[in-house]
Amino acid sequence: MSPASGLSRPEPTVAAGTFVVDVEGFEGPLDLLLTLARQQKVDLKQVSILELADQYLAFVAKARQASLDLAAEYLVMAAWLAFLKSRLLLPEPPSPEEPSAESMAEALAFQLERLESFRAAAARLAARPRLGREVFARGAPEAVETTTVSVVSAHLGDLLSAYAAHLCRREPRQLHIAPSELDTVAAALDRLERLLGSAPGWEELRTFLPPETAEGLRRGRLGARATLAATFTASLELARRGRLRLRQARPYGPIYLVPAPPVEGDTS
Amino acid sequence: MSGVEPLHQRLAEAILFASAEPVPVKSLVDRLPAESDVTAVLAALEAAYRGRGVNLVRIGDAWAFRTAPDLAPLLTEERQVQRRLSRAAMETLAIIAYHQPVTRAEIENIRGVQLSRGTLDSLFELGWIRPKGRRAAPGRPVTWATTTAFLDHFGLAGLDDLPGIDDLKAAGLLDARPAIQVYGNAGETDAPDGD
Amino acid sequence: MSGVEPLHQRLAEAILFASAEPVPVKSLVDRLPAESDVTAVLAALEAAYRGRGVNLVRIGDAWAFRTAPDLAPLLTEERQVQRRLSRAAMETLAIIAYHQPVTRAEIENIRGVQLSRGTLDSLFELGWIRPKGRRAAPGRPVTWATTTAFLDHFGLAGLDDLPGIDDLKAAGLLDARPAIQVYGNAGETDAPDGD
Repeated sequence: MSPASGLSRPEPTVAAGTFVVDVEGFEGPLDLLLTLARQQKVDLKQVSILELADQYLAFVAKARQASLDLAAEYLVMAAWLAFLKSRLLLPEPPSPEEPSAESMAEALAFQLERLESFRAAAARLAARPRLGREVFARGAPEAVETTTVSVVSAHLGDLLSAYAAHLCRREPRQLHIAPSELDTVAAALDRLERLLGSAPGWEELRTFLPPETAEGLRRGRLGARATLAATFTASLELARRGRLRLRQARPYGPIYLVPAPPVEGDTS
Repeated sequence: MSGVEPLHQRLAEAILFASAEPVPVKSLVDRLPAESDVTAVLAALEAAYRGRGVNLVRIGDAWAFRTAPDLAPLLTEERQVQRRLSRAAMETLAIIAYHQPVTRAEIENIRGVQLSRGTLDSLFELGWIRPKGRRAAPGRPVTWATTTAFLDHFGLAGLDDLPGIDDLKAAGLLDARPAIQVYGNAGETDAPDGD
Repeated sequence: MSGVEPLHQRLAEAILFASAEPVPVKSLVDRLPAESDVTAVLAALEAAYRGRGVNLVRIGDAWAFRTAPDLAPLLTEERQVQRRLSRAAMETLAIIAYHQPVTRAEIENIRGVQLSRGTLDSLFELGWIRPKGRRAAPGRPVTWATTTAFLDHFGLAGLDDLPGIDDLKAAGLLDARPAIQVYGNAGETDAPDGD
């Protein structure tokens, strides 16, 4: 029902012939109605709605005569008032869905009174001593100094672990490092020399590893990998001593070794 | 100055005096020594400054020192240049103040005209109104209410202090009554108040 | 308040209150009614605010209200910030706790590193350590011990409550396994299972 074009509300002031319609001062049809009602010079409660409807319709008629482009909301109100007027003049049996003409008139009167009251309230509010105009706040507010107090959060657990960490770092000085369980090159040399005698020809390096190493290698165990590395280092050492020969077909390929024929003068 | 501990009163005086903004009672309670009776301190201070050039005034749940309103004509030099509020904006502000919480549609219904685009925005930017919640009605429209800054600006101790509010209430003008259905959204007017 | 005209005093009070800057006497002379005795007004105001939470103070040729200086410590707002103690400070504190009384040089010797400048200071400021006496050694160095506040903070009834080294071991805090074994075991568990 409300005019969809809320974007522009024309507020024309147009002089047409001798009749001047000034809509500029009005804030919508209710405001216009209120002004007209005040012209009745009676208490708003006693205002004649019928008379008011006539005045409004006459106003709108004059405005249209003057080819004034009235906002749609004024015309909607005019239509509603014309309807109200007809209902007030020609009472029909009330239908259960529609409000009676009297209650419609009453609602309009209430709205006018309410609008006027809020107008008055707004005026009284505007007349109050205002901050920065009549009443003033402290001109030189003093900033409250904020001090930041840092609160240290530490628990006994923190203290103990700090001490424990300190003890741990200190301990290696007195600590006897446990013998490593990793295979050494010396052990690998012993093992390789021992096994080499039984090798009939070229054998892969892996066959000289202890039996449990294969499983360890498959699992990626450090001990097994250390044994493999030690055995390889031992094979290089024995090759250097001329005790065996090594062969590898391609990079990363399997390494084969074969006992070298004994050399004259080798005592070991 | 009654039986209020002088140090507490001096401290409250200094805190209130140091601030240009109203100081919430809660903040005073936090900042005064635990044993102090903040209500008594405020009452003693208010009495001490009554009739002076500067008064201690209540603004909602807060207190502030403000120059005495009767000195206004003599204090012109401090006057700040203020944008004049349009009649529409002032009326809208009054409707929100007296009728809060209130939706945009309800304001439009009371004024019988659509709110122009910037009206609520400008009141909001002034810090005088704030969205308060949503109405339990179709579309769940936002409701508006006034702020402490509004009370401060108009020198009101609280909403009860709004001029003529008792008369408006007594006349039933703040009741949600069926209004004429000329304008849209009128249905919202009938929705129960309170969020 | 002497024979000063009350309105003049109220007006001066309001002007001084509302001004952003200290108000020069000359400016007060200009703004108070011609017949007013500005000197007497200022003297009366100054006296009225003496000993209060706010004082009227002279700043050169101008006057301004200022909160009373003695209230400054009470007007500051404390904001607490949680802070963690550095690892070095915590370890130093632990060493003092376990080895007290102990000198700075001894702490450095025990930790195997020099103490950075602020470590003892910060522990002292926290109230957790105190100088206990002097070591009968060349230079008579100060010895440090923990305080009651230290015991309170860490919830200890006394120094005897500090867990012993055996307790630390039992709690698993002293893991003295050689690093290589730790590594070896880790290698085993972390390795992907065989195909």
